[in-house]
This record gives sequence, C-alpha cells and structure tokens, in this order.
Amino acid sequence: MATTRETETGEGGLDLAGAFPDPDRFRWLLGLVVPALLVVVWHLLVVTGVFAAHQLPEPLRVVETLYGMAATGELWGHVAITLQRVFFGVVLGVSVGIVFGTVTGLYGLANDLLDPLLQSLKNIPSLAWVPLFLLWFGIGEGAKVLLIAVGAFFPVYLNLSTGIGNVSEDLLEVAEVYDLGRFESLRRVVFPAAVPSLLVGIRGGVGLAWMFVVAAELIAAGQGIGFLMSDGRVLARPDIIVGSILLFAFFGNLSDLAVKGVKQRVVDW
Amino acid sequence: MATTRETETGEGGLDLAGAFPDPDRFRWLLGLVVPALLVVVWHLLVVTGVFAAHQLPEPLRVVETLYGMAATGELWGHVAITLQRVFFGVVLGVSVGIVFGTVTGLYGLANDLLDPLLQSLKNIPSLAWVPLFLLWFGIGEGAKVLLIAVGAFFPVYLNLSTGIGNVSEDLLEVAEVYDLGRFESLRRVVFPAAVPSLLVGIRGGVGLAWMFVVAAELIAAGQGIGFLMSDGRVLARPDIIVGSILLFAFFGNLSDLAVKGVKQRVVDW
Amino acid sequence: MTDTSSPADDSPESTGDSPESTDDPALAVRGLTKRYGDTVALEEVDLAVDDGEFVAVVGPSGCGKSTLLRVLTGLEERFEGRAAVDGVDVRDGGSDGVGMVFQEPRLLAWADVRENVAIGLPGGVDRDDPAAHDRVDDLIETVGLDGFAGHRPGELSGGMAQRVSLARGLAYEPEVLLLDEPFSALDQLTKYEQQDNLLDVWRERGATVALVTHDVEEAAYLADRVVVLGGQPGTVEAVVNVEADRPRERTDKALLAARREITDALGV
Amino acid sequence: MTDTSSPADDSPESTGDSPESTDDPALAVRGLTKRYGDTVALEEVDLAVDDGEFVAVVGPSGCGKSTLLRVLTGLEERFEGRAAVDGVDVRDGGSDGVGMVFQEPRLLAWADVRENVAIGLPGGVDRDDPAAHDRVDDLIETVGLDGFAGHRPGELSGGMAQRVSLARGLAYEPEVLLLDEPFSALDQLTKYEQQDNLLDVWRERGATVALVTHDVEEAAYLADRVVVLGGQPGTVEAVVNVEADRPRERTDKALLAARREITDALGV
Amino acid sequence: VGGGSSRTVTVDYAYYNPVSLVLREKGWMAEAFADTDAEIEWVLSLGSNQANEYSQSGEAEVASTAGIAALMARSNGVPITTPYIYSEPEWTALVTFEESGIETVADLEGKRVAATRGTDPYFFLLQALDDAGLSEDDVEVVHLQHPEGQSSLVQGDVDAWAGLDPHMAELELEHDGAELFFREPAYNTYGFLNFLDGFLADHPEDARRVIDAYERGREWATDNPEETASILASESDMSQPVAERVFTQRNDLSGPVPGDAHRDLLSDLAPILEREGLVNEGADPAGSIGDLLDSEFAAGAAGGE
Ligand SMILES: Nc1ncnc2c1ncn2[C@@H]1O[C@H](COP(=O)(O)OP(=O)(O)OP(=O)(O)O)[C@@H](O)[C@H]1O
Ligand SMILES: Nc1ncnc2c1ncn2[C@@H]1O[C@H](COP(=O)(O)OP(=O)(O)OP(=O)(O)O)[C@@H](O)[C@H]1O
Ligand SMILES: [Mg+2]
Ligand SMILES: [Mg+2]
Repeated sequence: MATTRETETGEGGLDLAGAFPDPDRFRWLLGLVVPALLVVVWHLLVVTGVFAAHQLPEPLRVVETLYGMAATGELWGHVAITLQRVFFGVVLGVSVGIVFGTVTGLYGLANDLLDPLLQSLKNIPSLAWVPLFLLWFGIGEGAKVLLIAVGAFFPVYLNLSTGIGNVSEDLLEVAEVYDLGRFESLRRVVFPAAVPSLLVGIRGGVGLAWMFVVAAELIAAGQGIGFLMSDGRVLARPDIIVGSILLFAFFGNLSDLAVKGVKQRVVDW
Repeated sequence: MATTRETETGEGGLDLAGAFPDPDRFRWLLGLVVPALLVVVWHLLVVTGVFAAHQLPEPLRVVETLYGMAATGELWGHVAITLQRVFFGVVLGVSVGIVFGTVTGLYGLANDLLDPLLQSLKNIPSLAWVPLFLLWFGIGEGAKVLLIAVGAFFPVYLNLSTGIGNVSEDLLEVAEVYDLGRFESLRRVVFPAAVPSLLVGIRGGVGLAWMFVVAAELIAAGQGIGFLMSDGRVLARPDIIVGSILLFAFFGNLSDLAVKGVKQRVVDW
Repeated sequence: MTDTSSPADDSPESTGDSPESTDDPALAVRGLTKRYGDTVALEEVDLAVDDGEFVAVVGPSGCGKSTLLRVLTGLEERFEGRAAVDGVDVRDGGSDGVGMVFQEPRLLAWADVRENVAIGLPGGVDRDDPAAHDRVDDLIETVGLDGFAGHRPGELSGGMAQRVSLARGLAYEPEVLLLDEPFSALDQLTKYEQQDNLLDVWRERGATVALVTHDVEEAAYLADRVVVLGGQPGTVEAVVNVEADRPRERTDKALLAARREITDALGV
Repeated sequence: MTDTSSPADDSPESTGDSPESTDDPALAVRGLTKRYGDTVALEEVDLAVDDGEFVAVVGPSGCGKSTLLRVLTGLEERFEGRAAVDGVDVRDGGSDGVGMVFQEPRLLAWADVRENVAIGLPGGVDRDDPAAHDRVDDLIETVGLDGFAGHRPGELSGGMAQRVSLARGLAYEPEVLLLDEPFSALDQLTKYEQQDNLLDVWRERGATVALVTHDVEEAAYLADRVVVLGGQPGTVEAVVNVEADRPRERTDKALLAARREITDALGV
Repeated sequence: VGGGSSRTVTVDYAYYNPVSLVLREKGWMAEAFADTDAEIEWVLSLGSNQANEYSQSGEAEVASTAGIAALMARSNGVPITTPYIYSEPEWTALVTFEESGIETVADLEGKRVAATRGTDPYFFLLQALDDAGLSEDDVEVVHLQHPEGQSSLVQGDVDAWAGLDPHMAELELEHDGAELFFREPAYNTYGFLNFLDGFLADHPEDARRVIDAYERGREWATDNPEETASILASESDMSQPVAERVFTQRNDLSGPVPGDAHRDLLSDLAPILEREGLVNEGADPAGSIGDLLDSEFAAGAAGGE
C-alpha cells in the first residue's frame, strides 16, 4: 500500500518534484545537470593547468579517443565481449544466488550450514579470486564468466535469503492456517513477498558484476572494457583509462535502469 | 510485527532448526562444517597431486606461512593497518552515504539531480579508480581511506535512499495529519522506518569496503592485507595469496557479524 | 481472577458425555494458560465445543480472545494445558482442519481480490480449475464485492478488505471455523447479510464455529452458546446458553433475554 | 444515485447563516467528487458542519466515508468540488488544525505505546518535557491501557492498538477531530467508556467532531446530527437531527427515535 | 610527510631493481640527503606500469621501469627523463616445458604464448618472432599477468610463456623440464631510472644526490653479489638460489650511463609501439627517445669512478 516515490510524485508532502510543471516528462534531464557541470569543471581544471594533460586529458580528448576507436570498429569489439561476459555472468550468478538464497531463506539448517561460509566469501576482493580461478578454470571464457558470476551471486543470495527470512509473519500464519502446503505457500506468499528483496539483490548483483569485469578481464583477455582499462594503465594512456571508466559508467547505468524498470513493473502494489 | 528468523526459531513452520535439540546454543558450530569439509577436500586435492603444491599450497602450508608471519610480528602490522583503513573508510563512506541517501530519499529534486550520476559511478570498478585517486589525492593514507570510502558509500546511499523513499505511505500520512513538521517526522517516522534499510546498506558497504581494500592498497602501500595479496601475486607465492584470502574472509566475516549484531539489537520490533 | 468459574454444563467432561457428540468434542481446551513474557494472556481456561455447535466468545479488549483462537489453530506452539481438535492435540496436527478469519484482514498486497480469496481454497483444489474460479466468484458475490474481483487490497475500503478476508475463510470449508471479529468493520445492513450468510454456511456444512465478537446482539443471534471471558489474564467468567429456536428472529424474546444475561456477565 | 438529497437545513448556505455560527462553517464540503481511477468514491457530496458541532457519518461499507475524512484532512490532493475548514480550502492549509484517528491503528512498530501516543502531541509541545509525559500518561490511562505504556504495537491486542491510536488522536487537541470507526474493535463496556470520554473531551475543548461509525446506537448517542451516506458512488442520502438534550441517557426516547430514523435511511 | 620538514623526495624501490633494495636497506639514500631539508619517502613499485603511474601523477620523483615502459610513458606525454640505467638485466626469455616439443621460436607458430602486454617480455616476444620471420598474428598471444602466465604454463593452458624473473628463475629451479628455449640479452630493454622533468630542472642537486647514492649502491652490490642476493631474497620472499640466479647471473650493473646502445634498442622498438597501437595517435616514439635519454647528467658521477 506504500506507494514508492518513483511511481507517484507530489504526494506525501515529502517530495519537491511536484513543484515543477509537468515534472515527469523532463525530470530525467535533471540527471544530466550535475554530470554536465562536472565535465565543465573537468575541462576547466585541465585547460587552466591544475591537472596536466598527461595526467587527466580534457573531456574532448577522451571523446576523440573513444570516437577514434568506434570509427575503426575496435570499440564495439570491446563493448560487445564485455556485455556478453556480464550478461552470462549475471544470468549464472543470479540463478545460483536464487537457489542458495531460497534454500537458506527457507531452511534454518541450510542457513546455519552455508551462511557463515558464504558471508566470509563475499568479502573476498575480486582480484584475490583471479589466481585461483586461473588455476581452477584455466584461461577460457568460462573462467571470466564464472568470476563475474561470483560478483553477481552475493547480493542476490544475501537479499533473497534475508528477504525470505523476513516475510511478514502475519502472512506466513495465513498460509499455515489455510494449510497451503510447502509448495503453494512458497508460490503464493513467500516468493511474491520476497520479490522486492530479490530485485534489490539483482540490482546489486548487476552492479558488482560490472565491478568484477576488470578482474575477470585480467584473465587472459585481449578484448573488453576491463581489458581496455588495464591496458590504458599499462600504457600510461589516461585518455583510455577515463574513456573506459565512462564506458563502465554508461553501461552500468544502462543495465541498472533496465533492472529498475523490471522492478517497477513487477513490484506495483 | 513480523518476527525475523534470526530472533525466533521454530515458529512459522518454515524453519527446520526447531527439529534439533537446543539448537540456538550450538548452531553456530554448524557453520564450521562446510568450511571444514572444504579444507579436507583442498588438502586431498593437493596431496593427491590434482593441484601442484606451487600452484595451490596445502592448508597446513598456508597456516605455517601465516603463523610464521604472526611469529615475527609482521602479520599484525598488515592486519592492523588494513583494519584501520577499513575502519576509517567505512566511517567516512557510511557518513557520506547517510547524507546523500537522506537528501535524495527526501527530496525528489535532489534525487533527480544526483541519482543518475551516482548510479553510474557505482558501477565503476575499484581498480579503475586507482589511477584517478593517485592523481587527485596522491599516495598518502588519505587516498587509500578515500577509495575504501567510495566502496562503502554506494550500498549505504542506495539502500537508505530507496528505504526512505519506500517508508509506508500509511505512516507518512499519520505524520502529515498530526503536523509533525519536517524535522519531527524525519526523527520519529522516516528515519526509524528506514533503519533496517540503512543497516542492510551498511552491511553491504562493509563488504564492499573489504573488496576495495586491494585496490586501495595498490596505491603505494607497503603494508596491509591487500598489499600482502598483490605482493604474493607478484612474487608468485600462492601460500601468501591464499593466506591473505583467508584473512579477508575472516575479518570480513567478523565485521559482518558485528554489523549484524547491531542490526539485531536495533531492529527488534 | 484465579478462580475460574466453569459451570458444570461447560466442563469438558459433561459435554463429552452429551448424547449428540461423538467420542471427543470438536474443540477441547483444558487448563489452558498462555503467557507472552510477563503478560499472562489466558489463565486456566476450560472450554469444550461440540461437533456442529456454534459458540460465540465475548469479553473485554485484551482479555485473550484472539489468543485463544490462535492456540486452537496451532499458531502458538508454547502454552500450558491442553488444546485439542476432535481429540487430537493442536500441536500434533489437530489444527489441520481448522480455518480462521483473522482479526486483521491480512491480505496479500500483490494479489487481487480473486487471488486472495483463492488462497483459502482447501488443499486438494486446483486453483486454476474453472470450478474453483466459479467458487471464488460465488464467494466474492456472497460477501457483496462483485465488481471488485480484480482490485488489489490497497484499493479497497476497510470493510471491503474485511469481507475479502471473510470470503477467504469461507472458501476453506473447514470442519472447524474460527472467526475473530469478522464483521467489526461492516455497516449494519452488510453485517446482517453476512451474519445470515454465515448461518447458512454453518447449517449447510455442519461445521463447528467459534466466533469472537464484541457485538452482544450478534453473539446472541448467532450462537448456541456464548462464552464470556473476563479480566486480564483472561478466564472464563460465564457461559450463556441461547435457547431460541432456529431459524431465529432478531427480535426474538429469548434472544433479548440472552443478551441481557451476556451483558450482565460482561459487567456493562 | 446522482440526485443528491440535501435537506434545506444541511445545505452550506443555511448553516452558514445560522445564528450560532461564525462567518464560515467549521467544515464545508460542496460538490465534492472523488475518483480513484474508474472507481467513483464520492459524488457531488455537500456537507457543512458548524463550529463545535458533533456530526456522525454512517453508511454502507465502501460508500466513501473514509475518503471523505481523507479529503478533509488534506490527504487527498486531487478531487473535484470544494472542501474547506474554517473557510480555508484544505489544499491551502485549511487542514492544519484537523486531526484524524485512522480506521486502522497505523502505529509505529518500533515505538512503544507512550511514544506512539506522543506522536499526536500538538506542534509546539516538547515531547521530552515532563508535562508532556504526564499528559501522555493521562491519555494512556484514559483509554484504559495503564500498564501497557512500555509495550510495542506487536504485543498489543487489536482493541488495544485501536485505543492507542485513539489516544494519539486525542493528544493532538485539534479544533476539528475526525474519527474513522474508532471504537469498532472494542467490547461494549470499553466502548461506552470511550464514547463518554470522547464526549467529555468534545465538551471541554469545544471542538468540532466528525465521527464515522457503523454503530447506529453510537451515532445517535453521540452526535448532534447524523449524515447518512449511501450507495456507490457515495452520496448524501439523509441527514438526521438528534434532538435529545445533553447529557443524554443511552435509553433516551429521542435517541431511540433517531436510531429508527437512521436505520430506515440506511435501508436496514 | 613530516610537518616540519619542507620537502619530501619520493623514490621508488622494486624487486626488479636490486640496487634500490640495497639503498633502502642500508639507508644510503637518506644519508645522501642528510645535509638537506628534504626527506626521503620510499614507495614500492610492483611493476613498470605502477612505477609509471607514480611518475604520471607526479607522486614519485624517481621511479624505476623497464626501458620500453619508460619510452611508452614519455611518448604518451609523461614528463620523465632517464639520466641513469640501474641495471642491464636479462630478465626475460621465452620459456616452455620439454614435452611441448617447442625448441625454437619458429615452433611457436600457431601456439599459445602467455605474455603481459606492454611489458618487457611482451616486446621480447615480438622481437623474437620478428627474428624468426613470424608476426604476432602467427601465434596466439594470451594476455596474462606475469605470475599467472607462469602458472598457466605449468597448467598447460599455454604452450609457452614470455617469462620474467624472478618467476622465470623460480620455474627453472623448481620445475624439472622447464627450459628457456630462446634467450637474447640484447632484446631486454634495460632498467631505466626515470626522473620527473620538474625535479631534474628545479632540484638538479637533489637529482645528483639520488644518482650518487645509486652509484654507491651499485659499487657495493658489484662487490658483494652474495649479500645483495640475500637482500633481494629477504625483501622479496624469494628463495636464496632464485635470488642468486637472478642477481648474479642475469644482472649487469656495469653500464649506468644511457648511451647509444640504449638509443639503438629503443629506436628498433619505436615502430613496434606505433604498430601495436601502444601510444597516442599523434605520439612520436622515435622522436621521444632523444627527450627521454639524458647521457650528460649522470656522466659526471658515473664516469668519474
Ligand atoms: N487508494 C484507492 N484506490 C482505489 N480505490 C480506492 C482507494 N481507496 C478507496 N477506494 C475505493 O473508494 C471507495 C470508498 O472507499 P472508502 O474507504 O472511503 O469506504 P468507506 O466508506 O470508508 O468503507 P468502510 O466502511 O468499508 O471503511 C471504495 O469503493 C474503494 O474501493
Ligand atoms: N505477541 C504478543 N506479545 C506480547 N503480548 C501479547 C502478544 N499478543 C497478545 N499479547 C497480549 O495478550 C493479551 C491478550 O491479547 P489478545 O489479542 O488475545 O486480546 P483480545 O481478547 O483478542 O483483545 P481484542 O478484543 O482487543 O482484540 C493482551 O494483553 C496482549 O497485550
Ligand atoms: Mg483480538
Ligand atoms: Mg472506511
């Protein structure tokens, strides 16, 4: 019954957006204001010499570099392979996360057995996994996708597990009184109630997947945005580094918007 | 009114832990079963030669290495400095996250202005920040703490912002009808209602802080668990790599338990 | 408050021996004490309800009426004393055939009225079966919500939500139906309709019904027997037999007498 | 249903001109239509309530009673027609002096009873002041919850939660108090106590009160005037003046007559 | 950074620069600055690229890289000059296992070779391929960090590895059958000690102190190879045999002044940088060589001995 801010504005008295005429139509444009300002500041910092061009290239230089790579077609190769890796990694990580999250959320025993281990693993930095993944899974695409999946796994697992554990006791009692049975109460009560948690988890998982890309693409990659960034570091090419950061930001935001869109569609009560 | 699984077991019919005698007392021991099994498998894999010792040292070897470092006192230096960095990074990141989360959660305008930018930044991998942080903040402790703070910031920001945005409309109406005023309704209704979200965010933030440590300690560090790991990689010392992974897992879990403990104390309704 | 007054005709023994009952009473509660931390919600409560009997429970706010129903549905695992349905302890699955309409609507926010009602359909029924659909639509009509089948709980008024919850309970067709103030948010006309509807269901299905209510008129009109709980901790203060024949007139003299008796026991 | 029957003595004009009123009626609703998507909750409703008047609103479930109160408290921003408090449109801050007891308790789950009641204290009051504490404790006692001041909502029965919500509303001391079925979950004794308590508050503070209820007896006993809403979409079906002098006896003949009149208008 | 002291001079140290380890261990760099108000801050470089990042951000006045890495940075606009060569190492070679059947570079055709892009071993591989009449496209270069290249070779994920010490020495010593099937000292690009241009220009006396300290360290290390190897071993957690092999057999400290040999090698490599797209669009690696190497500055100190 609580309406979320995203779906309804101008109500509840805590939202200032209502003060603007027809705000929903153009409000996304507001999101460009601060980044635009930052770009201007960035440009000024470089041209006034606060940062030397070899340290931080001016915005236009970065755009040129990206454009140059796009023109030769090189950029699309990097973007496509990374998108593919992230996609498969997310699909895998989210799937496994749903399984583990469901099992530990439902069964106290499974939770007691697995949760401490998984909680420990979740804090291991992506880079630390690289040598182990190389050892275990070799240098193929599989190793990269798996590493990205590790990143996507944890937020899904955590959120779903606690989400299922936190389903309103009131509603669980309803399921019990009406003898819904294990399967039906999962299907009708527990899962729908945990869907918002799951989607928060997926959002987090997609974000972490992007974070794990760089580490994954240290595993014998010759292409990809993460490779591009590492390469830029090795070659002392700040324009490439900043360019790949922008690519991360852009695609990260895009995938985030997609998940958010799904969330708003699914969680509409 | 929903009782969480952690505080009450054996009720709600979806918890098998109730089947065990006096489960609460010893259930944490269950958490050691799977890791213990994994260690045994690991040991067997090495001694049977599936993995060569120079690739994956046997568990005892890792313990020896850690013990050796502990005996010389070297280990405590690494651990202490990393704990310190994580602590300050988390304090900083969480504080800033609370400020931004609150402002964007409350004001639609602030949300429209800042959220797209922050959503984009959140997907930038920790390694990508390293060259920029080096440039902006130099090689001192400050740069490392700041980078860790970046990691801790995003989950706090995200969870608090959406948590505040999702505070039950029913309760906001109560605050409005009783003319609580901006400050009081924040203090009495919005913040307490968002506390669970905030704590979920802090848990995520602490986790990400540990992930960012490795990147942070690539910024001219000579000590720290993350440094130890990078050093182990450069020196091809798998025992050190695995040892630092274990340290990450251990301290990550410890800090997670601490946050979880706080959560159970605070969110007790 | 510790001296529980349990009249002879209410003690489990006597009802157990009454001619129309089978071996065990449908509901048997003996020496039931239920604590929540320091709060004693119920103390030494004895109650027996025959198969097919309609019992109403009245009593002041906070005296443990809802708690009593929760024990009978098996939602409370820890209590002292005995609570059994058809002779089977509620903790040993005795509560399986018991349905309950909760005091609050407790609807699934993401499901529409139809799906919410369908939650109550008994175990064997396939919820996607056309027959099940018809049954659900019938129930929705019975509680006067035709036209709202596709609405979500957030779009309903308080009384409408309560009726959805009622329809869900009726869909379950349990042997024992417990109702916790199911008509409290309804206007008089709707309430009368739903009361009569409940009586029809009870008669047709031969179910055992226990109804918690604050409405003395309602208790007298519907019940064979009215149990008056009192005090905090809750104990059985009195049991009033309503002698009026069925079908009853709301203005029946016997009902008026019963109402007075109940009101007196409540100390109004 | 579109022909709204608004008797002459209920139209805003006539009450506006009545001798005891100031320039504007305390509550003035004219041509109010409120839609939720396709559902028309209220249609062309006219209502005027004088300063210090006690009005009850009755009507079938889902006819728009709660919606009417929500409009008057300024919780609904979009509606057609006019709704004003003391002559100020509710959308222009007219709703500031209006307090409401919601149909559901809506308590803060993390706060104890004392804090929940303190939420209602009026703007200027420092909630940590000893005087404020005393006031809150008084109110808790008034609604019969002494001993539960430190309990959380999850540890209260349905009726107890409702009384906390009531105490919160009384703490606000508004010029205009709206109550949405505030006694629906209370037993008769407690209900009677709280009704009388409400009358005391009303008299002492000279507040304007609008009370939604399904209890015709309650409406007649408490109100100067009873507005009967009907149908879906809700329209004003009738207005019944209760002529009994105050303080009233519950068995007063005039009340019985009013009850009959209301019941007739409701079509029971 | 001491609050009272007005200046810090940040100097890097690296496992691949043994003299820096000696200087740090013995405190000789600090000694060289004892009579100034400057303080020495040591910062560890785990690889050339990290050292370059320190130069690029202006955080380290002195940083040690491989020669090719220095040229790349300079070509891409990082304002560094190399007045000193800290060693002439043979730290890279092509490695495989006996059973792979690879005996010459020509055998690499169609094989997978692990290498770290942009580093010395990578350029070593390119030059070796060039020699054998192959191009990069004739082999499958697998991009892996050095240690991971080593373990991939052991695992059999790759057929050969453009190896780097100490990983290479370790592999040789600890694994039977590991062999360096192609060695060519001349294809290693030296160890360049890079100074920030601003540092050289504004504090030439400090720069000279750094070089003097390096000369002192170089002399001592040349005289005490075993002890130097021990320092290397203990600093970098290598075993003593590995350290000895790395330092005593594959490090030549005799030519500290940049000269024609270095210029020629970089000139050979400059076209490769452009071809591989390792420098900016408009960059001119060949032209940058002159800017990078400064034979004059160190000549006094080093030549004088
Ligand atoms: N948020 C909403 N969205 C859509 N429809 C709504 C919403 N709130 C109320 N309605 C509809 O408006 C009508 C009036 O609702 P309201 O809550 O005012 O009824 P009510 O008179 O208070 O009934 P009750 O006595 O059952 O509480 C109902 O048909 C209901 O379905
Ligand atoms: N979960 C709980 N934790 C602690 N105390 C509880 C809990 N549930 C109920 N109680 C207490 O038990 C007593 C009986 O509660 P119960 O809900 O059974 O009352 P009730 O008779 O149904 O009242 P009402 O008519 O107001 O619904 C009350 O004093 C209440 O405070
Ligand atoms: Mg109750
Ligand atoms: Mg209502």
